[in-house]
Amino acid sequence: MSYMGLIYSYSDKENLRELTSARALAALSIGGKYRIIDFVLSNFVNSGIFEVSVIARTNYHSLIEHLGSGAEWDMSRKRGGLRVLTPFANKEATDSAHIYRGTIDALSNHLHSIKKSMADFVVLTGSRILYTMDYRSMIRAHQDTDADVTVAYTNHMNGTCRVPQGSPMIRMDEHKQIREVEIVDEEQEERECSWCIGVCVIRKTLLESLIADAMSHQRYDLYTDILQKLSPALKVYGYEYSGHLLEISTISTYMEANKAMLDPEFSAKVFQKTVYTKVKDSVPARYGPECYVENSMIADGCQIMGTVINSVVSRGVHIDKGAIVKDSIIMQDTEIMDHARVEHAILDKDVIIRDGREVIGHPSYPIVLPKMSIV
Amino acid sequence: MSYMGLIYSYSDKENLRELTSARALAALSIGGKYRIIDFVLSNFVNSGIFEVSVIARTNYHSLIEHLGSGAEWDMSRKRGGLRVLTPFANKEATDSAHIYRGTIDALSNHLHSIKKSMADFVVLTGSRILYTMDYRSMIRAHQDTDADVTVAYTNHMNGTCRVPQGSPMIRMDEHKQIREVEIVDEEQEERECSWCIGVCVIRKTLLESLIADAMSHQRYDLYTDILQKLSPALKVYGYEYSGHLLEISTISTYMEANKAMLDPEFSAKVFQKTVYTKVKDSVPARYGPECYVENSMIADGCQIMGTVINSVVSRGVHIDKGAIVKDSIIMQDTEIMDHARVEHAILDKDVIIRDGREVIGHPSYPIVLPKMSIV
Amino acid sequence: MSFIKKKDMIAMLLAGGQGSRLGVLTKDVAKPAVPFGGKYRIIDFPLSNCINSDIDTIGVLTQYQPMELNAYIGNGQPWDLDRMYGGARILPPYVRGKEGEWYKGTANAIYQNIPFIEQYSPNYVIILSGDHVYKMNYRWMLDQHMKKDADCTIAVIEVPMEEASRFGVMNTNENLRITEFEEKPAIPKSNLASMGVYIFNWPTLKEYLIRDEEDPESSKDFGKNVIPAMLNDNKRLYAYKYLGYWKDVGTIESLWEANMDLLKEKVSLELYDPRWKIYARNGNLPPQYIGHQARMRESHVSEGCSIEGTVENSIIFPNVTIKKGAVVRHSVVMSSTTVEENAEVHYAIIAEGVTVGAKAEIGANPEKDVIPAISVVADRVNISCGTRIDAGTVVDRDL
Amino acid sequence: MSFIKKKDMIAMLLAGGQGSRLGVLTKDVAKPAVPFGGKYRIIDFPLSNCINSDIDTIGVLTQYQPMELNAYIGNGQPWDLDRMYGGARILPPYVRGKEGEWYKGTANAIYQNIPFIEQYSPNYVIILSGDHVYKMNYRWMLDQHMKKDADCTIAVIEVPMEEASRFGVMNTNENLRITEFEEKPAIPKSNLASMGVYIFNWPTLKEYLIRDEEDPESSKDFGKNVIPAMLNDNKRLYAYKYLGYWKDVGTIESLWEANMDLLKEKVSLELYDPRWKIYARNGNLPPQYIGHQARMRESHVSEGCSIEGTVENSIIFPNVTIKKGAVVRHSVVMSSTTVEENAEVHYAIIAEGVTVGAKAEIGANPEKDVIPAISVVADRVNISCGTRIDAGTVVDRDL
Repeated sequence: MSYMGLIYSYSDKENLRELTSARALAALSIGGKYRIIDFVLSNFVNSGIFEVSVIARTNYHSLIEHLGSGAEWDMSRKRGGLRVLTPFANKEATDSAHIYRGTIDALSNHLHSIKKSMADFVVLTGSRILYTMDYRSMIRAHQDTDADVTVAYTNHMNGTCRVPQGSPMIRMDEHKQIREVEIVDEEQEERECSWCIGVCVIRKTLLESLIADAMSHQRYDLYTDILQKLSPALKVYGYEYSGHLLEISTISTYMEANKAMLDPEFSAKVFQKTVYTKVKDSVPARYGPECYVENSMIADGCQIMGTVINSVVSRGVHIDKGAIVKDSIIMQDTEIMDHARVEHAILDKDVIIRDGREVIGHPSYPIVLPKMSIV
Repeated sequence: MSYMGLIYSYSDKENLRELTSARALAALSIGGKYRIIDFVLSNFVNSGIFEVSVIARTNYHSLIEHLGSGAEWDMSRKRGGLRVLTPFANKEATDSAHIYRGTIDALSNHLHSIKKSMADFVVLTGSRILYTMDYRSMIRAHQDTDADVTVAYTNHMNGTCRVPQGSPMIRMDEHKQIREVEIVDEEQEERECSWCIGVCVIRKTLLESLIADAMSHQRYDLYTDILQKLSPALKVYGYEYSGHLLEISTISTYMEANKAMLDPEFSAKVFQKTVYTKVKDSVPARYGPECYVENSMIADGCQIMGTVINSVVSRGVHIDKGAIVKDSIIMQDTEIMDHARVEHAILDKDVIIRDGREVIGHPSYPIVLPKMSIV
Repeated sequence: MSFIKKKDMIAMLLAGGQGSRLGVLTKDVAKPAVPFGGKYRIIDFPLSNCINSDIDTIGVLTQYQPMELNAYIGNGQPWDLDRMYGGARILPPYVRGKEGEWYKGTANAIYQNIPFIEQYSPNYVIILSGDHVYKMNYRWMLDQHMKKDADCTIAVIEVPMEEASRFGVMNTNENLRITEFEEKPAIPKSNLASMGVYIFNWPTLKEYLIRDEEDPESSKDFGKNVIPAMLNDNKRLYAYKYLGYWKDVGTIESLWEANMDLLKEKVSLELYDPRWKIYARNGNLPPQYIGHQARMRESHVSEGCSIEGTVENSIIFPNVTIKKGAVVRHSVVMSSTTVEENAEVHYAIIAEGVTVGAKAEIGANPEKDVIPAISVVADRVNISCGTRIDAGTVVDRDL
Repeated sequence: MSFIKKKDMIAMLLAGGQGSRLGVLTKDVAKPAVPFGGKYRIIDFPLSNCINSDIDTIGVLTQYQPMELNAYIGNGQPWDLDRMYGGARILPPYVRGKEGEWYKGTANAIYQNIPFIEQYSPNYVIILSGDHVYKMNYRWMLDQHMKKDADCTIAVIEVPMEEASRFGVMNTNENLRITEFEEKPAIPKSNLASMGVYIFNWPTLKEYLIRDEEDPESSKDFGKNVIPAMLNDNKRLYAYKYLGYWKDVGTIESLWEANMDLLKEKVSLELYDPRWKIYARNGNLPPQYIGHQARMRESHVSEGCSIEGTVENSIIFPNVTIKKGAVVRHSVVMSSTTVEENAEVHYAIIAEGVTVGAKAEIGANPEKDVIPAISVVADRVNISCGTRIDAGTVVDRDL
């Protein structure tokens, strides 16, 4: 038995403002040294699955740049390995967000490539909800129940009963066969509710025929058009995931997700298995004679001369003397110069905050500074 | 001193009908087991240049697929290595051929990536004209003359005086400094004429400023807008290339180029240095009990049961019993079934010619069957 | 901080064999590096079997003439074994403590590399040899091993009863449990011959290796010492019946035969299987060129060849030149050899880089179906124009 | 058919050193594998120098405890040395002919690997050792070598005259041509000390290696035999003056000092240079977490660390945990070590995987600018709660 992974590198359900206007969601920085896709890819690596295709939609430059040859995930291979599937140029799309009419349409665009794989089963996952899963257990459950499709669900979000917007809620019978799928577009609090985290397992040949079939019936979305409408005809089973979750669809959930990693207990869960990312060969972080650092994550290559509190600081960031960074996310190679002040802000890559300048947001509405901004 | 290569994977001056409608020129099969880009890339490998960016325009799927991680060219590297530069999605292009307004516009689209490189010099090359060159000699000439730009030219095409259409013709002074550039859009016979083969060397910092400058003056093409117009201001020198050439811009020149390789003497020149390509791990070619093969190139993985004369047969092709293939190019994994007949034809990948069918073109107008055709 | 990851099963490939029965063909290379089948070397088979069986960590134990193998395996990339963790790793013997120790036997070779194996803390270790040509899914063997809850599983192949005495023979009960192991028995009780492929539970094997090492009487060999010791202790040893093609290409005749087997209409060893590719290091050569007067018959020809003469029932390796009027029949011609005009080669193995001069004749060209003794020409030998070499002759210097 | 390509210059890295003056730190690893600078090992320096100097083929000669180095170097990918042709290749000694031979000296080590070098038919071979911390562009040295039309160029560094007698000393004329080479002279005539970095024209070196091997009197050493023999024959030997930072981290004190050098305001060995990165194998750890009560001062801290205590003037390797109230000052703490609550570590080198129990005290905390003797705690030692360890003590077992 062999398996392949398919990762959607984008989500229709995110609004991350400037952060994803020029990059795919999956290429967004998180946790100081990672990109979102690192967590998903590492799930595959740690499950022994080394054949993964990443479905790109638009603005996949930084994604391609980050993934490179796939060597960092040990996926630079002749058999299988990592590949990015870019949309065919002749797609008749007017605006870029509608290049694919749905998750299934995206697959149909790459049917040829999917067919060429020798894998028996496909693990499909999104990149808006992050989790740590050994897909082998899920595949085993899939085989044990002899299901057509197995969908991962959870009953709670890190102990809360928040259901992220657009997450399909499901009702199952006592054998965990899914009887009903409901999709609610807004975020909600829902007690005793099972909702899908965006992972499913399916036999590749079945996926191929579902795609062909769906396209001829103009069904473009996996959850709404196939699982919801066809669940009576197909044997769709649920597979419970009860671990931690990180959901990234808005600026505030993005901020939350980063801050969650500052909790050593939560962080231990997130990093219980190795998370691989692109190696930058930076030097260890350097702390100066007058720095002050409290409850923060600091990545390699940083120079901390000033103060950092409750923040996540990515690789190669310089925080100069007297500068203060609080409750913020600072992305790669950004420089906060002497006595500058940054609070409740998200600073994208290569931003420069000049001497003494202040960038201060509000907890409820963090300021976002796009790539290469100079303040 | 370090160097980087930039390869244009397309040409505005080609008309290869169905052969390049769904793939970049650089991804076109040639010589039985190669793609055009293999020859250009191998020039870089053999010149010890392992940092190469390939500029893609449209339909770059097969190119990306072929290049993979770059490992086959030993370019799967952390420092430098091979990368494909795809156009940014937000280019305001109406039709795909006009994504870039010229060779310089294409570079400006990727200026950020060019700037990031640590190379001192850039070697720019197209993929419509193939040659075997050690770029190090050209770079040495460039440094010796203290030129701003050095352009490779030739005085003859494999001994003939054909000048391929659109090739800039140049006039130089006695020091080889270029004084005039003339571009003629049609192919012509021209005695004692020096014309450019599409290769130039330039200091990276100069290239960067030329790009910035050109864009603000709406100069989009390297030869017409920069070298032609600025040659009085810049020190542009010629560098003579006197080796073999293969030019591929029409179906008939494509046919010629393939057939040229059947001449052992010419072929020895083409393969004097190793040409690297994607390894397919196919088995040796198998010859059956009743085959007849004459003056043909046969790639690995072929099964030859029938007759092959004056043809180039790519990897994994089956030519069944009694089938006859004459004066043709047969691409990868195509099958010519029992007693079928193929003459003066170009059969793309995965074509099937059924039992006894005939596909017969004329020397002056070879038939082209697109990918996956079934006759 | 460890830079190594746990692996379920790793392979240890004994590639130290001198292959002395191959004579001049193994003068400068170990047996696993001997070329086979037009583009392969013998070691390509176990290496490809491993990667196709999803075993990505292989210790290659070399001893005799390791440089050629070392260069051939290189970074492992051709077999997809260039892995961040694991991959193919050459393991020559090394200095421990004050004095060096060479591998004393197959078991000692593994014993010396216990630290290498321990790095991956595998549950299972599969021991392979680099001497045989076969395609085998080691995972299926592991499945049986796990199902039987075995301590050790030994792959066996049924051989004709009369030949069984040349092999290590397993006597099993009806459940395939091994009751007795006899090394080359005079009167074999079974026809299940060991293929030299063993799966062990690593903790058990480790224990026996250490114990065997301490025994001064032991010859430190799996077949002679470790397996009998385990049987003696009533450990659970099972045979795994392999049904495919398997050939020990240990002699000139068997090497020639195995090559000829590939040419048969009904091929017993199918190399053309996209799901089970046999990988090999590639020489980056252009496609072969078949000239104006060539005559090709039932042959396999590799890249970079230039054929102007006649090739019949032969296996031609890469970069071979066969000139006008030359004839090659029922032969194996290895890389970069040139057969000059009007030379003839019949029933021969011609090694790499040989020149067969014009009008030279090698071997006999008998009536059909009579196979004469095989002639052999060693690496880089020049046979001058018009020389005649009889059938069965081994040429190891210029003539 | 050869699978190897010609290379202009290849490197041979002598990584066999036991580094016995480093005591417990080299009990289980060779000196080149000793950790340095927060995330590196000593061997990262010559390896990174090579790749940054565009030398992509490196034979790494191991002897003593090669497994750790073997696992660390792996496929060479972290140094961009996972090449189809060339790359980093571990070269332990191997069997030739009937009996095995171990490396008898530095020259013999290269002699035994002549076939490896010959595969690449290089014009030049650079001999390096895995014992020093420095950044050097070997191309510049090659440029001088070529300009001087030298047979051999030896990199030298100026040392204080009074220390010169500890080194191999070059006496040169005004053109840098070496007139005399003295190994540890009592009264040195020059202060140009050999760095153990040699560039040779390969054909010349090969000739001398073969000649040296045949000399039963020779101790098969570059400094003692090969260089003097070449000088004797009036070959063209030149010194190449290296002006940067170079440190033999061969003792506990020098290792500690070299680490502390990195913390100086004006750093003598700048590791942060995007054009000359020092590469190292990466442990895939998350960023470091600095807790609520941490106090950080003039220190370098690596990935995966969790710091809740005080860290001053120290180099902290990956995955180190420093708990509440603990204090680490003027120390080097290697990977995966834990310093429990309220423990104190002063002027110490703590090796990998150590546990310093709560309230334990290691080393002295003297007045400023007085450097006490450095304490050392060996790999995986547990120091129990409240234990006091005096300055300069070496702890190699649980206390």
